[in-house]
Amino acid sequence: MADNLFQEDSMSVAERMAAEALIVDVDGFEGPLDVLLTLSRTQKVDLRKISVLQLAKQYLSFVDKAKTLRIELAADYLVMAAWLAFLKSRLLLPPDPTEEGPSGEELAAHLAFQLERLQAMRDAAARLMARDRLGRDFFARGQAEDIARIRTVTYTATLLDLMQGYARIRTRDDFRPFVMDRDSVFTMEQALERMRPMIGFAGNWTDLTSYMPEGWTADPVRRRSATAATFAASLELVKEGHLEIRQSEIFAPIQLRKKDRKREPRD
Amino acid sequence: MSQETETDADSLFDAPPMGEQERMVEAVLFASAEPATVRDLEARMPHGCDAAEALVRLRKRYEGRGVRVIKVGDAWAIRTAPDLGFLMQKETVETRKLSRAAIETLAIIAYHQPVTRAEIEEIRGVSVSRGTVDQLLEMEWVRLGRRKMTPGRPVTFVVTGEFLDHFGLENARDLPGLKELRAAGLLENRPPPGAVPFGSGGGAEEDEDEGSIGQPELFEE
Amino acid sequence: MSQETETDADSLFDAPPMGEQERMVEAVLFASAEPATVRDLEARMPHGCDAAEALVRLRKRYEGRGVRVIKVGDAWAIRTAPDLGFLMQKETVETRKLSRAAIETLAIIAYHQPVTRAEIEEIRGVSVSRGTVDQLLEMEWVRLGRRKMTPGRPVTFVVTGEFLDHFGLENARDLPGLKELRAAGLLENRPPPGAVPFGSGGGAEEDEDEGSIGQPELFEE
Repeated sequence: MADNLFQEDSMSVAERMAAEALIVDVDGFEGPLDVLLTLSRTQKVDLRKISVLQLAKQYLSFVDKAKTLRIELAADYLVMAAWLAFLKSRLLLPPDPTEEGPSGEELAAHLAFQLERLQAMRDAAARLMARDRLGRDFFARGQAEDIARIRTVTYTATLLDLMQGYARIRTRDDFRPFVMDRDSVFTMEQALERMRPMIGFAGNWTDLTSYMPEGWTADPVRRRSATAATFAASLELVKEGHLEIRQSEIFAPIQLRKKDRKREPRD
Repeated sequence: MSQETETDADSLFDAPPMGEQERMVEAVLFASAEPATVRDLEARMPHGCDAAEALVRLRKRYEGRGVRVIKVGDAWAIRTAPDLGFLMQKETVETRKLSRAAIETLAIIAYHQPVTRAEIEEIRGVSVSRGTVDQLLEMEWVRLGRRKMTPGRPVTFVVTGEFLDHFGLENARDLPGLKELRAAGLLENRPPPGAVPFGSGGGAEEDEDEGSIGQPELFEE
Repeated sequence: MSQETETDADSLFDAPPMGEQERMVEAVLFASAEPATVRDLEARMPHGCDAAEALVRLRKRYEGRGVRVIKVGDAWAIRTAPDLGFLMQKETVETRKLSRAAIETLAIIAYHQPVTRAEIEEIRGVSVSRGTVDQLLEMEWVRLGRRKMTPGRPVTFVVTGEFLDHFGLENARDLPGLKELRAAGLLENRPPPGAVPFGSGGGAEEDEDEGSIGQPELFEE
């Protein structure tokens, strides 16, 4: 690796061009390892003999250029850049005996291994795809004769199935109300929750019905439940001193108004 | 044998040897989804091939084998030898669980017979599909009873001797009533105590011996 | 050659002569587009048949012909000879074009199987999109293998019989260049020394060598 120390700024014009082409085409890369692999080709050596230091420099300049061109790089490209910067410093500085962890050479060797392995997988993929393939180079039977399946189905059930089935039907009514009717019940809690934020604006007498929740007024069952809950909630709010309530006569509309504390101080 | 026919003056290359032509015909007949005519074959093969001759040879080669080259109309195909047809069939007896709808319908018929379709629907709370009843009829677990003496004189359903056989019952009266089902833990889906809001509460008790109320009518015919 | 195996004392009849068994295997393989296992074959053939032996003979018989008997994983199929592919343009099915990511992922799964998603990502140095693996699963070239016995018990991916069939491989050990790659240490899952360069590699430590250990597991399930 020592001879790589002096290669800074020694990129040929062709290499610079290649690096620039990389920038323009950053979308086409399958991640930082892919960029590194592409960059490594400029070294024109066996991947086993690659100069990781030089590669790190190339990558860092790639990232710098992307930055100056304001190309958004995905986070993993930047993580790789940070790691390579770290690796570069490890490779350049004399090893510090007090420092823990792997040496720069070990890290570089691993990166070289990763690149070589990725390249090997690419080559393997290419060889695989170039094989004779079913449906392209060789063929299966065109007129497959289906196996006639002579299937006799017999159905079965046990006495227990039968009894459980019957039990299921006969007990269904017992608990239907719990499941079925809940969605037509509007609770006082729900009504309270709905009314509390609204009453602050009720300076004038307003009809109770205007506090009814949406979607609860068409179906009579739901309307009944919602009306009762809204009415109960109104009484609760009156009790708490937030509302005033009035009804001019029997069956007349019930009206609500915010209780004005200045006008009518609480007792 | 004249695989090097030079009758066609245009042919720049010799046709492949007959052995090759035979291989080609074999591969095409194998892979194509439809029987192929001599013309189809020659259209695919290199110029100057004699598919008819190759077919004659191929046919001979397959004589007595597991598959044969046969003529279908004016086209050719490879087909299983007729004596091996038995290999292409697979007999399976499949045992399936009766569907939930069928079990419920069957249970209602057993407990309430003779019962009309309308009654079954009322008890199940959903309509009973034709297929469900047909299936039970076909299995011979259920048959038609006599018509009910109510308006429209609807048909009724009752269970059969085969049904009793299958379930090991001497007669439908042996079916356990609701009380027993509950004692056996088959009715554990009870509502939590004290939480029967809308009137239906008493229903369970009343229902209890409905099964047996229906029973005396069994097999009256 | 023991066509009359009488090891099975229950067998009332002798198995058919080997020539007949060969015909039967031939008929069944011809009839089906899918590979059939020895077990499939024997399930269809009369009791006491030795489909494995019949297959060996049949394979030999078809050597050099237009169609061949080939082994696909633990199953057998008849396929046209690859040199005759040019005759079949009509049958060619346009296979969906796989993305570069999908092709690489497929190769990594094939060569490193059983392999986890984290390992694939470690090798490619980039995260594997869901769609890529889904596509391979959907094509049935890849399936889930058993979970790895490492923390989190991650699922693994392995290639399928359809994959072998498609690429004309007898088994996954026949992948091109597999031996060389293994000898060069390129199928190892070497843990990065000390620090992990890019986040995803978390599992790498425990997974060491699993790629090569895993190979014998192929298609066991």
